[in-house]
Amino acid sequence: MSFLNYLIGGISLGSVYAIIALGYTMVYGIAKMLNFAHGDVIMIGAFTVFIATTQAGIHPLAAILLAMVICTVMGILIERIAYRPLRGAASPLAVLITAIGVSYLLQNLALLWFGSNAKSFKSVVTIPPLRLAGGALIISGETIVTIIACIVIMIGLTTFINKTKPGQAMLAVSEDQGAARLMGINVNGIIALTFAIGSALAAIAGVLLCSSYPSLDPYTGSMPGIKAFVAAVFGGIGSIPGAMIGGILLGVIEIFGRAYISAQMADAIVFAVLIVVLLVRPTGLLGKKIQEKV
Amino acid sequence: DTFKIGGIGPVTGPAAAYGSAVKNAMEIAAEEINEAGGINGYQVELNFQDDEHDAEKAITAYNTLKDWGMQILEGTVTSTPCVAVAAETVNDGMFQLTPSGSSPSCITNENAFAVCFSDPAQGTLSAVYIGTHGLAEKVAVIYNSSDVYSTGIYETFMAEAENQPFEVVSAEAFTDDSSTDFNVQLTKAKDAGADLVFLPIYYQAASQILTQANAMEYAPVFFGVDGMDGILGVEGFDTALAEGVLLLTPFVATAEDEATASFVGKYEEKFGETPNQFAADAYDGLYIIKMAAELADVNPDMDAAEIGSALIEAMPQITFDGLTGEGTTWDASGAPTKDPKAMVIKDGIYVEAE
Amino acid sequence: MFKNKTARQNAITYGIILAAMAVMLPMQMGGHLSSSLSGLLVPFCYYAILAVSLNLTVGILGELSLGHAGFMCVGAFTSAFFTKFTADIIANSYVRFFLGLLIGIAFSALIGFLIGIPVLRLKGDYLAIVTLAFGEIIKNLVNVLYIGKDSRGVHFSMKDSISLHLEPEGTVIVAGPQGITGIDRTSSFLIGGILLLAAVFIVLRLIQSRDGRAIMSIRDNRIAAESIGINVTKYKLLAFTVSAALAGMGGVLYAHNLATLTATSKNFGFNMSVMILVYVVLGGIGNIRGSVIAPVVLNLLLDYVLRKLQMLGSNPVLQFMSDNRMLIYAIVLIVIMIMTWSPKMIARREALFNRGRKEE
Amino acid sequence: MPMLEVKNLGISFGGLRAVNEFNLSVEKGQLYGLIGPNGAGKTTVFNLLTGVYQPDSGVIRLDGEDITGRKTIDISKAGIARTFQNIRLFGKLSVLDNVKAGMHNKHPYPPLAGIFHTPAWKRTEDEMTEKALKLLEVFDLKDDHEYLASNLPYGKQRKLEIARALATDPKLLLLDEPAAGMNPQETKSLMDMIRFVRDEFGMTILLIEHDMKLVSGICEGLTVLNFGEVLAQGETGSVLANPAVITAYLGE
Amino acid sequence: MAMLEVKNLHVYYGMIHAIKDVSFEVNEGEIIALIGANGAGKTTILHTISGLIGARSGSIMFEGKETTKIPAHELVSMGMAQVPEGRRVFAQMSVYQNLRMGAYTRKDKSELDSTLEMVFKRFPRLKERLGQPAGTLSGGEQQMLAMGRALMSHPKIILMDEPSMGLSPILVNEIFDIIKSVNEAGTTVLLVEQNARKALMVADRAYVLETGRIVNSGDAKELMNDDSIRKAYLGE
Ligand SMILES: Nc1ncnc2c1ncn2[C@@H]1O[C@H](COP(=O)(O)OP(=O)(O)OP(=O)(O)O)[C@@H](O)[C@H]1O
Ligand SMILES: Nc1ncnc2c1ncn2[C@@H]1O[C@H](COP(=O)(O)OP(=O)(O)OP(=O)(O)O)[C@@H](O)[C@H]1O
Ligand SMILES: [Mg+2]
Ligand SMILES: [Mg+2]
Repeated sequence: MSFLNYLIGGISLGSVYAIIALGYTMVYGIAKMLNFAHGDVIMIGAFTVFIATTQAGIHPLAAILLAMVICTVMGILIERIAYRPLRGAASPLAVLITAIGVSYLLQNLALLWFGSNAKSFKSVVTIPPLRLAGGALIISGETIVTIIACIVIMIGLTTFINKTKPGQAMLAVSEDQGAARLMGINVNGIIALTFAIGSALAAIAGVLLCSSYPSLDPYTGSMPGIKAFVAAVFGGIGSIPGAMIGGILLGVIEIFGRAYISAQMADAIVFAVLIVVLLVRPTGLLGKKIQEKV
Repeated sequence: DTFKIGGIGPVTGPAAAYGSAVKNAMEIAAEEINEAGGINGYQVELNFQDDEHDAEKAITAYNTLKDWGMQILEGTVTSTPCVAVAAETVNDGMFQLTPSGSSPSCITNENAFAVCFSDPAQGTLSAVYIGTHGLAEKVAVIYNSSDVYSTGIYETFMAEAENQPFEVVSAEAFTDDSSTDFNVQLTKAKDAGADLVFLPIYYQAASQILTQANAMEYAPVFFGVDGMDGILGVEGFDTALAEGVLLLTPFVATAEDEATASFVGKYEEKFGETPNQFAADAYDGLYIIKMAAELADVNPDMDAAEIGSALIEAMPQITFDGLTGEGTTWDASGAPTKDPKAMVIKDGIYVEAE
Repeated sequence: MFKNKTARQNAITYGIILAAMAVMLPMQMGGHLSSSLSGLLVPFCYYAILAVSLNLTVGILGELSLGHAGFMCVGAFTSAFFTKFTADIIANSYVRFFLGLLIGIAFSALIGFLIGIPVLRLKGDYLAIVTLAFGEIIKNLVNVLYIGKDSRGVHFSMKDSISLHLEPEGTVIVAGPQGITGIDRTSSFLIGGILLLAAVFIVLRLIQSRDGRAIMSIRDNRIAAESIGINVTKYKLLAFTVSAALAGMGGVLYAHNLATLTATSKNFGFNMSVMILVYVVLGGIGNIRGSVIAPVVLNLLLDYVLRKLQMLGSNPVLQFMSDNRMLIYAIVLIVIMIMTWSPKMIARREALFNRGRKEE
Repeated sequence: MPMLEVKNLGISFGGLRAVNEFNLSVEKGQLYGLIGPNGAGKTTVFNLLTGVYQPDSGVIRLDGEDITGRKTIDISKAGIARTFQNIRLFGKLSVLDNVKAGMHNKHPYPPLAGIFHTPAWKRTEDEMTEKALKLLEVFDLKDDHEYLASNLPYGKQRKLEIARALATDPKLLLLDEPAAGMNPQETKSLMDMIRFVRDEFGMTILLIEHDMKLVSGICEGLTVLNFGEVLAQGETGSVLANPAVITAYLGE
Repeated sequence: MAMLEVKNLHVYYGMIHAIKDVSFEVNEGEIIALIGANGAGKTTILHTISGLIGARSGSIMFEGKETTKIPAHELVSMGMAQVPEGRRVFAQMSVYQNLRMGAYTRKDKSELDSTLEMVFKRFPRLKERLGQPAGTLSGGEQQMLAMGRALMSHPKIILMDEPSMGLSPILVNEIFDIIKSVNEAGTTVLLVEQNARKALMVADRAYVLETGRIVNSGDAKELMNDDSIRKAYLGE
């Protein structure tokens, strides 16, 4: 029974990683940049909902919409101000470092605005938990919602990219921005759209993260952000189903590692598994193997 | 002339909550002291430097304060930086009073004193309290293995537990990097039949544990230490979850004595938050410095080392009544002697447990 | 005076370090430096060493590593363990330090080599994430490591210090998250400067040798490098190992500059790795001199200038800036990156520069 | 004994048989051409010869030595050097260093010699520089030796690739469309250089080219590939006159 | 009025003055060849026209509109397409997806299929390889794809940068036939070529570029008979 409990716990944790990883991998796959500030956008989204519900008394669902709007606008602004000027820079590391700067900026702005004390986030999920085996196994409402949200987002994103023109344009932009422009694609617009979607997803991720794990402070997003990045790579960079599978596996491995090997070394175990997986499959679980033609 | 008193602690980074509390409380205390005529007739000037909870930055902060002319140090807030800074203050003869650095190595030097209990003391006291009050037969421990404070208490708790009539049925760690999900630790405690869970950790993580235990319908007695204080002040926290939580702490913000009420009132007014135990320690700290300084009759014209040696001599002679304990005394080791109070949370407030 | 441009450029780099030492050392000894500046001199050295060593991986080998602090951690802990362990065996603290230095370098090189074997088979971002993973694993392992010694010998545990079962008079040397305390504070600006010179020397000479050429050719085009018979694995490993060894050297200096050594994400984790990367990119990818200067400038800004602002008077703006150092730092970082790397900014600068010159 | 002997070489990509039953024999010192329609498998043959791809079947012998299935670096050591259809220079290295990189295996010194600048280092580096400059002179690149390779115009980049390949001191040189992107005038001077390299170094050269002027101008033998199979083989003139070759490749 | 008019164009790469005071024009329905040695600046001119790089000074008018400030992607909807040097196909997308990207700005969805058929008729090989990732095509196949992709946008003017590079002789002939037929079907062509002879043969007029300057221009057939041209560019 405890095994099943751990499994459920792992899937709960993993689904949160997965939902963050989806936004991460989206931006990562298209704009070809590691947006280290993604985790912090998540934090801002969660704070928006927190403040809207506790201080302004707004209905949680309306608050989520508000958070999505705010995060989307913020994502677009960040892209416009901090990342776009570095498009075409001599090294891709330039924008990576800028993203780190943006991450610090968001953390410290949050510190300034919201203070350093952790807040306790009230779950927005009202669905009752699912009881199995006479109450010995409980799947929380948050987990159910997160998993459903993950699946919906995954299917939505996949369909969007494969079936719509902007989606196809995203693929083209991810391969060769110059050639994409010659096709008449507004590269800046497409990348801004990518950030907009990624940030809106970050808002949702933030709400679900904090609904499951209610402690909220200016640094709430950074560790889950890194873990989600790991999950995205685990599943194969740029692969949307990969992000979801990677996230859930990461959660399950983390919980199992903690339960059966050593709680102190749970992170080491997660990272060790990641390394082994990448050595066997150098482009992640679902990553495309890119053949360089000689 | 003014006394230049420095403070060091994290006001940015993940440990910022602790440093900010100390910084804020020191400001309140300094204002009060200055309004009441200062120390030995001299006003107090504060300067608080951020150390990001990092030993290296703490040294930089300390050096900056030295350049500023610091004469007395109230700091640092967290243990690891405190140990690093202690190695500097001892060379300079600087008087150092840490409000909350609870690892014994913080105060090994003769010039260093602490306001708070040391970790070993808390661990032992907790085990004794649980044992003598017969609170539980089976005890589980959840501690933060990447935190000096938490492991320090955990280790002495485990050592003392051997002499107590309860059994530790599970002892599970977590780390700063994985401090969101406590499913495993709680499941193990539950499966082992623990009727009390000892939480030698800070209140943020504790609030997560309480929420998650509630979600898995596990309701043992939770027993915390001074780091647990503050849990009722967490904005948005459903205090009903903390009902029945026991903690050993010298300070609770809801205590009804006049000094606490006045401090909490001022703090809430000025910073919009309920002060936690760190704040209380820091507030007391400045008054402890004042008391020692008055006994030693130091003045700002003396240099840091002179003031330091005078204060070191004065410290074992004072008896201090403050927010965090009455009749507190210090021996030459630098550790305070005071009685922690066992508190229990009832109807959303702390009441003294019998 | 110099045979070619490179030789002159290198001489300038050494010259900067030597000049800094020549100015600062006498001032420090004479007590003419403020405590804060004096306290920053050794950090300048180890950050520069770390940046130079990471530049070997990032700029010369052309692979992104996000776990560089892990090697620093290995060097710091092995050497501090050694110097503390032998405190009552070897009397002279400088001898201890020197031996500790060798041990720290050797261990970090060894770990770098072992990690390099699997890691370097990967490419690009996958490589970056695996280095990140290794860095975190190293940090995590150090945090659960307990080592103590008593009359019966040395004891290890991966759980807690109780499990060491030491005799009452035994001492815990490495205490998990509490790390090592009571370390010799042997590091000085003189030692730091010498080690920095050594690091710069090794990296510059390596770059200009046949091996460096091989490493850089792999960076520029792996397939072509193979086609002319360059053993890609071997040279990647060489660069990675040397880089790790030098990072370990920085770690040794770090460990012996503070009385206490713990492994947190701030000093040996992801955050530190990223910080070093910031130095490398700001100083210029592949630019060794930049890697020496950038950390000095940034630390000076962050830990000196901004901290001093509030002492200048009770101006609320200055007060705000000094209270929010990290906020200012973040903005400065973003602005500098855009100013120095944005193609538009570069073009604008060049246009400005061109205007002054006559049309060809 | 031929310098290069290939028997029944073949490889498939998924369902596509890119090269099939390929046979070739090039004598020492010969200047030999490999031509054929786009996608016929010419570059794939080069990739098989240099170990970039492993053949499904067949044998490759260089100067009598069986090198089938060896890794790229071992084949380089055995004596095959190549250029690439899409140029692959070491862009951030100087022109001189590109060539010196090519000499990597022929002029070793111990790793520490480079750090401590021992006499062995000095001697070897000077030797390399001298040889490299001589090579660059052949390709009119001596004056550019300090430039970064990526800053060279296209045509010079192609020549530099050849120089770098020669620097490995190979027995057999493979050139993949050396004249692509050059105008007729430039192609002409390239032809002279290729001929010079063959005569001066006694090099065996196998080249792929679509420029018929170059092919008919310098190749002594030709193999025509079509859909991965040999369509015609033999002396240049007769191959080019072969009607099958004309319909499949040359057109009227 | 010319369809495309370039006036006093100056382009820099950092400190390098790559295009120096270049002026020329392309009239509707013409094929204009731009010839010149390696590094003369031909690609630079095409990229400046299509908006991929910015001009320091000078003007470019397309159908009477100043375009130097118009972003590249809008020029495509205005009817300009480019076959870029080095093909630049989307390597991981299939041949079909590449072709669809070519029609990105097309509003008339109904006629896409007929355009696609037209492309397949010209390049049957593309139809065979519809699902193959473009990156694994042979050089020549990629060139066909790049050409087909540009045609998918149904442009008014098409800029071609060395379309015959790396093609077999038979395909070179075909490509020039295709250029002619594309032109006859109503598309204006600006052609950059190393294969100067073939280029001059299909072109109406030509401009000769040397180190960033136009040094000669005129009727293509006349230029072909010019001795200096024959010597410098035709290799005679
Ligand atoms: N890695 C690969 N995966 C799949 N198909 C490949 C791969 N490499 C080559 N091919 C296919 O093999 C065939 C031969 O390609 P190759 O590059 O050898 O042609 P080529 O004769 O050099 O043509 P060109 O003259 O156009 O360069 C082509 O159809 C190509 O699509
Ligand atoms: N990105 C760049 N940065 C710096 N210089 C460049 C850049 N691109 C081209 N150049 C330089 O500008 C000049 C013109 O180059 P361009 O590519 O336009 O020539 P081209 O006529 O197309 O030559 P080719 O026939 O080789 O394609 C050359 O001297 C080239 O070295
Ligand atoms: Mg080919
Ligand atoms: Mg060109």
